[in-house]
Amino acid sequence: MTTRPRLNLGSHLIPGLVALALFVVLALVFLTASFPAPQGFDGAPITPSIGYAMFDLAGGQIPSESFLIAFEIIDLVLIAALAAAVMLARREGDGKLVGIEEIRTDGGHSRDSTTDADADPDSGSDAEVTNDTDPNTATGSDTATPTGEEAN
Amino acid sequence: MSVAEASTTAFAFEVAPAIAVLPLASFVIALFAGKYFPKKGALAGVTATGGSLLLSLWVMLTVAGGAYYNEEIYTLVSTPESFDLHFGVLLDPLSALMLVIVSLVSFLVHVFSLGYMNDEGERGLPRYYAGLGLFSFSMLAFVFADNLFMSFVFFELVGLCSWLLIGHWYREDAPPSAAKKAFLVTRFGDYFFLIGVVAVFATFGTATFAGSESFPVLAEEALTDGGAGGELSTFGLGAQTWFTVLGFLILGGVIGKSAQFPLHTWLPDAMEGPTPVSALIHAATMVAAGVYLVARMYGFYALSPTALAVIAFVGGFTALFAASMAVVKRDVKQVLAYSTISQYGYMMLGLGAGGYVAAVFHLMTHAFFKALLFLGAGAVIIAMHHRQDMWEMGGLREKLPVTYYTFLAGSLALAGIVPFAGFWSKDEVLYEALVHGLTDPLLLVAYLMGLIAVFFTGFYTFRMVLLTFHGEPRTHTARNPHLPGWNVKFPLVVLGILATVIGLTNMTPVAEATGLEIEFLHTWLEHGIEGLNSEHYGELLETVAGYSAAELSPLLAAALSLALALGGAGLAYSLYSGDRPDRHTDRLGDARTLLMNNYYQDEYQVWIAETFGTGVARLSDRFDQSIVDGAVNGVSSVSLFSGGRIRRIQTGIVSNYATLLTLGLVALLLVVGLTGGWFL
Amino acid sequence: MVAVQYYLLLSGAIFCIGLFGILTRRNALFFLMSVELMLNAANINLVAFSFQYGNLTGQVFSLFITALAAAEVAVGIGIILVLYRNFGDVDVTKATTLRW
Amino acid sequence: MIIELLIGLCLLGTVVVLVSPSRYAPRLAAGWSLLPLVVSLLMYAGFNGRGNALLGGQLAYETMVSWVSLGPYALNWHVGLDGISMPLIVLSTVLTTAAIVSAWTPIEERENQFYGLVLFLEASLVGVFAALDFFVWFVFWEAVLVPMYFLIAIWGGPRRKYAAIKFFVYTNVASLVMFIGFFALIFGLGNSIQSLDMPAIAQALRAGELGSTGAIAPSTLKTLAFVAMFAGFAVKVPVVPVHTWLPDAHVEAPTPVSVLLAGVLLKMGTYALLRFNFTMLADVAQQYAPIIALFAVVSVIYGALLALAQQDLKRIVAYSSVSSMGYVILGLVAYTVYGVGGATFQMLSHGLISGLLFACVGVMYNITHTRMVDDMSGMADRMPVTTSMFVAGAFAYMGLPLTSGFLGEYFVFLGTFGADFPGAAWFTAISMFGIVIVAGYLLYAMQRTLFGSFSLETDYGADGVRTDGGENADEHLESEADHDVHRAAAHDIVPLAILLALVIVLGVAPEIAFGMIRDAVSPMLAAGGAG
Repeated sequence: MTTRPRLNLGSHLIPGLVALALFVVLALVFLTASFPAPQGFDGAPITPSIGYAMFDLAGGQIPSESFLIAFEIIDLVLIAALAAAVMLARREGDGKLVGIEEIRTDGGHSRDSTTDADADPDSGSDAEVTNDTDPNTATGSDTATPTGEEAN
Repeated sequence: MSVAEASTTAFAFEVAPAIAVLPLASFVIALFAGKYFPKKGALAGVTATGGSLLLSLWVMLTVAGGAYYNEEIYTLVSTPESFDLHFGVLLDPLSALMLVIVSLVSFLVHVFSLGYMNDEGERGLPRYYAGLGLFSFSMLAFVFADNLFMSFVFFELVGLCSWLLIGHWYREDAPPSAAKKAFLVTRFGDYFFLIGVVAVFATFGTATFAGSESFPVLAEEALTDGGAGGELSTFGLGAQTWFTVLGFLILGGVIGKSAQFPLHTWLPDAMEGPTPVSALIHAATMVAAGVYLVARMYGFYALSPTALAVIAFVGGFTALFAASMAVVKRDVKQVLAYSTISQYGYMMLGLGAGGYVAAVFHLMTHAFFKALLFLGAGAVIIAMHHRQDMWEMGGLREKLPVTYYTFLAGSLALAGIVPFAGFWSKDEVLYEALVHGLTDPLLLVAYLMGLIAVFFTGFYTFRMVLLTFHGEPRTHTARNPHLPGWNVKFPLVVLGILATVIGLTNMTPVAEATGLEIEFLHTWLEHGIEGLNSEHYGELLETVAGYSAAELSPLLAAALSLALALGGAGLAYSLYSGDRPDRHTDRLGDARTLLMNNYYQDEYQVWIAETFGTGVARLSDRFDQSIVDGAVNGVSSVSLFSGGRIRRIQTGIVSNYATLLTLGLVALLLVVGLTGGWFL
Repeated sequence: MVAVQYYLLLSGAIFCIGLFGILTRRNALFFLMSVELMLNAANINLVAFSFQYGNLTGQVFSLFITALAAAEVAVGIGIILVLYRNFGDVDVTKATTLRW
Repeated sequence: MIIELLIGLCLLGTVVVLVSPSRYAPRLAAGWSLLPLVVSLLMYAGFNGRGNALLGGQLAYETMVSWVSLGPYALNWHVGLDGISMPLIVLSTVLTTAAIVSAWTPIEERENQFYGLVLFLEASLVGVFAALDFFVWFVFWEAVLVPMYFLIAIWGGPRRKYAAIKFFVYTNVASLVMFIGFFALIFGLGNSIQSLDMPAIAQALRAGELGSTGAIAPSTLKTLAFVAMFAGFAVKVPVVPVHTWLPDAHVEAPTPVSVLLAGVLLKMGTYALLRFNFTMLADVAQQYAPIIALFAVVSVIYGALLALAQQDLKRIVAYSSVSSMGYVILGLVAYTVYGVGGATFQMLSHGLISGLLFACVGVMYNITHTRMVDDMSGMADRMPVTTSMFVAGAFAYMGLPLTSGFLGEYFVFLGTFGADFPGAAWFTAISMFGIVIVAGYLLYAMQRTLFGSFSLETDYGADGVRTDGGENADEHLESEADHDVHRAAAHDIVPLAILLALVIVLGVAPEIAFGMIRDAVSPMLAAGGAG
C-alpha cells in the first residue's frame, strides 16, 4: 500500500528540476513571443453562442465551427469509457468483481445451489480463484526497482 | 573415280558415325535391359563392337581408295556473333587406322569378358558391359573427332568410363580409391587441356583439325608468311611463343591421359579394375588417346620446336623411369602397367623427335601386343583363381599352352625382339630420335634414355614370362590352374598373330637395306587430307621447327637396340630360368625399396594433395567459420549486446518514461527555439 | 485586457505542477489528479486563445476536454483497479512487466 | 494473360492446398503443381519473344496494365518474357514439382502448410522472373523470402531458427542496400522516366540520361548505384564474402526446400545482376570488370576449397553452389555472347544439377538418417538406383561433357578467356581450376559414402529404436542399421530421373535453351560497348 507522501528531495530533485526546466523554457518562449492585442468578444453572449455552435444551430453571434459531430463522438467516447471502465473493473473469465466475493450476476442461482450442496466443486474453485493472486504479481515485485522500496 | 564408286565411298563415310553409335546403343541396352539378357548385355556389346569393326574396316578400305571425309554432322551451338561448337567426323588414314585398332581391341575384349566376367560369375555385369559400351562409343568418337572441342568432350567421357570400370568392384576399398585417383590425376591434366581448348578458340576462332580454316593451318600461316598472324589475338605474346604455350597447355591433358611423368601415378593403381578393362582402356586405347591427340594435331606441334623437345624429353624420361620400376614388381599386372607407361613414353619420344609415322606405328603395334599381354595376364589370373603375384605362379606353360605361346609372342614384341611387332616400331622411334638427336642435344639425351630403357624392357619382360610360365609351380593353385575357355583363347590367338606379324607392315631397316618399297605405313600416312599427312609434317618440321636429320643407316640403330633388348632378356633368362628362381631383385637393396615404392611418386603427390588440397581447404574452412561467418555473427552479437544495454532505459516505471518525455520536449523546444530564433 | 502571455504562463505553470506530480508520485491516484491538472492547463490555453482570436472554437473544445477528462478518469480508475488486482498495490513503479 | 494465369494458378494452389486436409496435401500439391508446369512448358513451346526484354526486344506474353500513380511515377503491372527469363520460369516450375514430390517422404507434419508455402514460393519466383516493372518485381522479390523463412524455420533441422533468421536478415538487408542503390538511379534519372518500368529505365540509362543528384555527379552516382546493387544481389547469389547464410540455410532446410533454394533462389541473384547491373549499367560493369571478375574467381576457388573441407553432404553441395555461381558472375562480366549466354545457361544447368544432388542427398537421408560422410560407407550396395543418380549428378556437377554442367562452364570459359577486360585470360584460367577441386571433393565424398563395404552408423541405430521388436537384439549395430536401410520409393526416384534427363538433354542439345538465351543476350553486348 502506498504510504503517506513526504517531500524527498533525494528522489524528487531531478524530476522537479525537469519540470522546472520545462516551465522555464515555456516561459522563455511565451515571454519572448509577441502577440497582437486580443480581439475579445466585444461583449457578445458567449454561453448561448457555445450552445448554438455545439448543436450546429444558427443564431450564434461569435464565429466558430459547428461541433455537432464532435459532440456525438464525445458522447460515444464517454459511453465507451464507461463500458471500458466496467470491463476493466470486472474480473476476466468468470465474470466476478474484484474483491467482492459474494456479488452475483446470475440472480443468485448458483448461490442457492452452493448452499444446497456444500461440497459443490464450483464454490470451492470460486474461492480459490478469488484468493489467487495473479502470477504476474510475483514477477512484478521481482523486477521492481529499488526506488519502489523507498516509497514505503 | 567413277560415279558409282563415288557414291559408295560417300555411303561408307555417311554411316561412319554409326561406328560410335553402335556401342552407344549397346550401352543403353546393357544399362537398362542388360539383366534380362542371357549374357547380361555382353552379346549386345559384342554385336555392336563387331559391327563397329566391320564398319571401320569398310571406312579403312574406302580411305585406302584415296577418299577422305571431313564433315560437321551435328551443331551443338551456333552463334552468329561468335564461333560455333559442333561435332564432326574426320576420316583420314590416321583416324581410319585408329578406328580399326580401337574397334578390334574393343571387340576382342568384349569376347574375352565373356570368359573373364561372365564365366567367373561376377556381379554387376550389366553395369560392366554398359561401361564398356560407353567407353567404346566415347573412344571411337574421340578418334574421328574433327575438332579439338569434340576431342575434349570425348576425352573427358573416356575418363568417366575409366572411373566407372576401374571402380567396378566397388564393394572393396581399393578399386573406388584407384578410380578416384585415376580420374583426379587425369582431371588435373585435363585442366590444362581445357585451358588449351578455350585458348585455341579464343586465338583462332576455330578448333577444327583439318581444312584451310583449321587452327594448325592458321597457326602455320601466322608463322610462315605472317599474313593471317596479324589478325590472331596472341595475348600479348609473340605468335611462336603463344603457340608453344598453347601446345604445352594441351600437352597437359596428353600427359595426364597417356600417363606420362609426372602424372603417371594413376595408371598402376588403375589395375584394380577388371583385367579386360585394363587391356582395353589402360593399355590399348584410352591411354593412347593422349598420344593420338598429339598425332592428330601434329601440324600444330610441328610448329613449335620447344614443345616438341619437351614432348620428346618427357617421353624418353618416362620410358626409362617406368621401365626401371617394372623391374621389381611382383604383380603381373603391375609389371604390365609400368611397361605400358614406358611404351607410351616411346611414342611421345617418337612424336617429339619428329617421327610421326614411327610413333603412330608404335601406337598401333603396342595396342595389339599390350592388349594381348593384358588379356594373357587375364587368362593367367583366371587360371590362378584371381591371384596376381608372379611368385605364386610358375610352370604354367604346360597347363596353358595357348596362353603361353600368345603371351610369349606379346612379350617378344614388347621386348623388341626381331621380327615381332615391337621391334620394328620401337626401333623406328629410336632411329628417328637418334637421327634428329645428333643435331639437338636435348633430343639426344631423350634418345639415350629411351635406349637404356630397351635393356630394362627386355629384362622385366622376360622376368615376367619366366616367373609366370617357367620353372616349377610354386603354389597349389599354380599346379591346378583353372583352364580358360574358347572365349579367352580366341582373342589371344587373334592378337597373338597380330603381335607377331603387324610389324611387317613397316620394316624400315629392311626397306633401307634392300631398297624395297615395303614401308606400307609410311605410304599410308603420307596421303590424306592436305595438311594432315606425314609429308606435310616433315616439311613443317624442317621449315618451321628447324629439325634436321643426320644421315645414318637404320640398320645400325636397329642392331644397337636389338642387342640391348637381347641383353636384357638374356640377363633375365640367366637369373630366372631355373626351376626355382631366386628373388634376385632383393639384392638391389635400397634401390629395390625405392623402386618398389615407385620413387615415392605417390607419396609426394599425396603429400601435395593433402597439403595444398585438404590442408588449404581446412584452413579456409576455419577462416570461413571464424573470420567471415564470425564477422556476420559478430554484427548480430553487437546488435544484440547493444540492444541489451539500451533496453535498460525501458525501466517499466511510468515516471521515468515521463521524465524522458519531458526532457525530450525541453530539448526539442530548445533546439527549435534556438534555431528558429524565438528567444531573441 | 490581460495579455495572452500571462494566461500562457499560468497554464504553463499549472502544466508543470501537474507534470511534477506525475514525475514524483507513485500512487496511481495522484497520477490521475496530476493529469487532471495538466488537462486544465490545456483548457486555460484554449480559452485564452479563444479570447485572443475572438473565436469560439477554443471554448467549445475546453468543454470537450472536460468531458474527455471524465472519460479518462473512468478508464484511469478502471486501470488502477486492474493494477491493484495484479500487483496488490497502486504504486505505478511496481507495474514494470511491460518493459522488455 | 498467360503469365497471370501461371501466377494465379500457383496462388490458387496455395489456397487450395492450405485448406485441404493434411493427408491429402502431398498428392494434391503435386498434382496441382503440374498445372503451372504444363502451362510453362506450353509457354516455352510457343515462345515468340525476340531480343532482350529491357532493351526494346519483342516480349512474349507481355501484359501492361496501368495500376496506380505514385507521385511522379506511374505504377504499372508489367510482365513479359524474353529468352533469359523464359528458361528460368520453366526451371522454377520443374523444380517446384520435383521438390514437392521429393517432399512426400521427409515431410510428415503440417503437410498442407508446407505444400501451400511451396506453391506460394513458386508464384513469387515466377513473378520475379516475369516482372518488368520495378515495383512489381520488388514485391515478388521480397515475397520470396516469406515462404522460405517459414519453410526453414518450421520444417528445418535442429538449428533451423538460427538459419532462418540469418537467411532472412541477411537477404533483407541486402535488399535494402540494393533498393537504395536503385532509387538513387531513379532520382538521378529525374523526368526522363515516367514510371518504374524496367525497360524504360534501362533504355534511359543506356541513353545516358542520368542527371546528377544533389552534389553527386552522374558517373559517381552510377558507380555508387552499381556497387550498392551489386552488393545487394551478391548476397543472394551468393558471392564470397557474403555467402555464409547459404550453408546454414541449406543444412537446416528440409531437403525439398534446399532443392528450391539452390535451384531457383540463387538464380534470382544472378538474374537480377544480369538485369540490373549488367544490362542497365553495362558501362560501369565493364569499367570495373577486373574487380568483379576477381570476386567471381575467389568465389569459385574459395567455395570449392570450402566444399573440400566439409563432412556434411549437404554442406558440400551448398558450398559447391557458391563455387558454381562464381562461374555465372565470371560469365556475366565478360560481355561476350558465350560469356553472358553461358552464364544464363549455367544458371539453368546449375539449378537442375544442384537440385538433383540435393534431392539425392535427401533420399539418402530419408533412409539412413545421416548426411555425414564419416557415418556411411558402401551405400551403393543398398540403394543402387539412388547411387546411380548421385553419381550421374556428381559427374554433371564436375562438368562432364554431354551434361549441361559441362556446357554451362565451358561457355563461360569460352566467353571469358578472350574477353576485353584486362587479365581476362588469367582470371579464366585460374577459375578453371575449380573443375579439378570440384572433382576432388565430389569423388572423395562418393568414394567414402557410396563405395567400399557397407556400414552405417547413426544415432538412429544407436538409440536402440527397433522396428523388429527386439528379436535380433544380439546382433550388432551394423545389422540393425542394415535393417532400416531399404530401397528408396519410386516417387523418390522419379524426380531425380526427370532432372537427370533434363541435364543430359540440355547437355546434348543445348540449342533448346541456348538459342533463345543467345537471342536475348546479344542486344546487351551490342549496346554494351557504347553505353
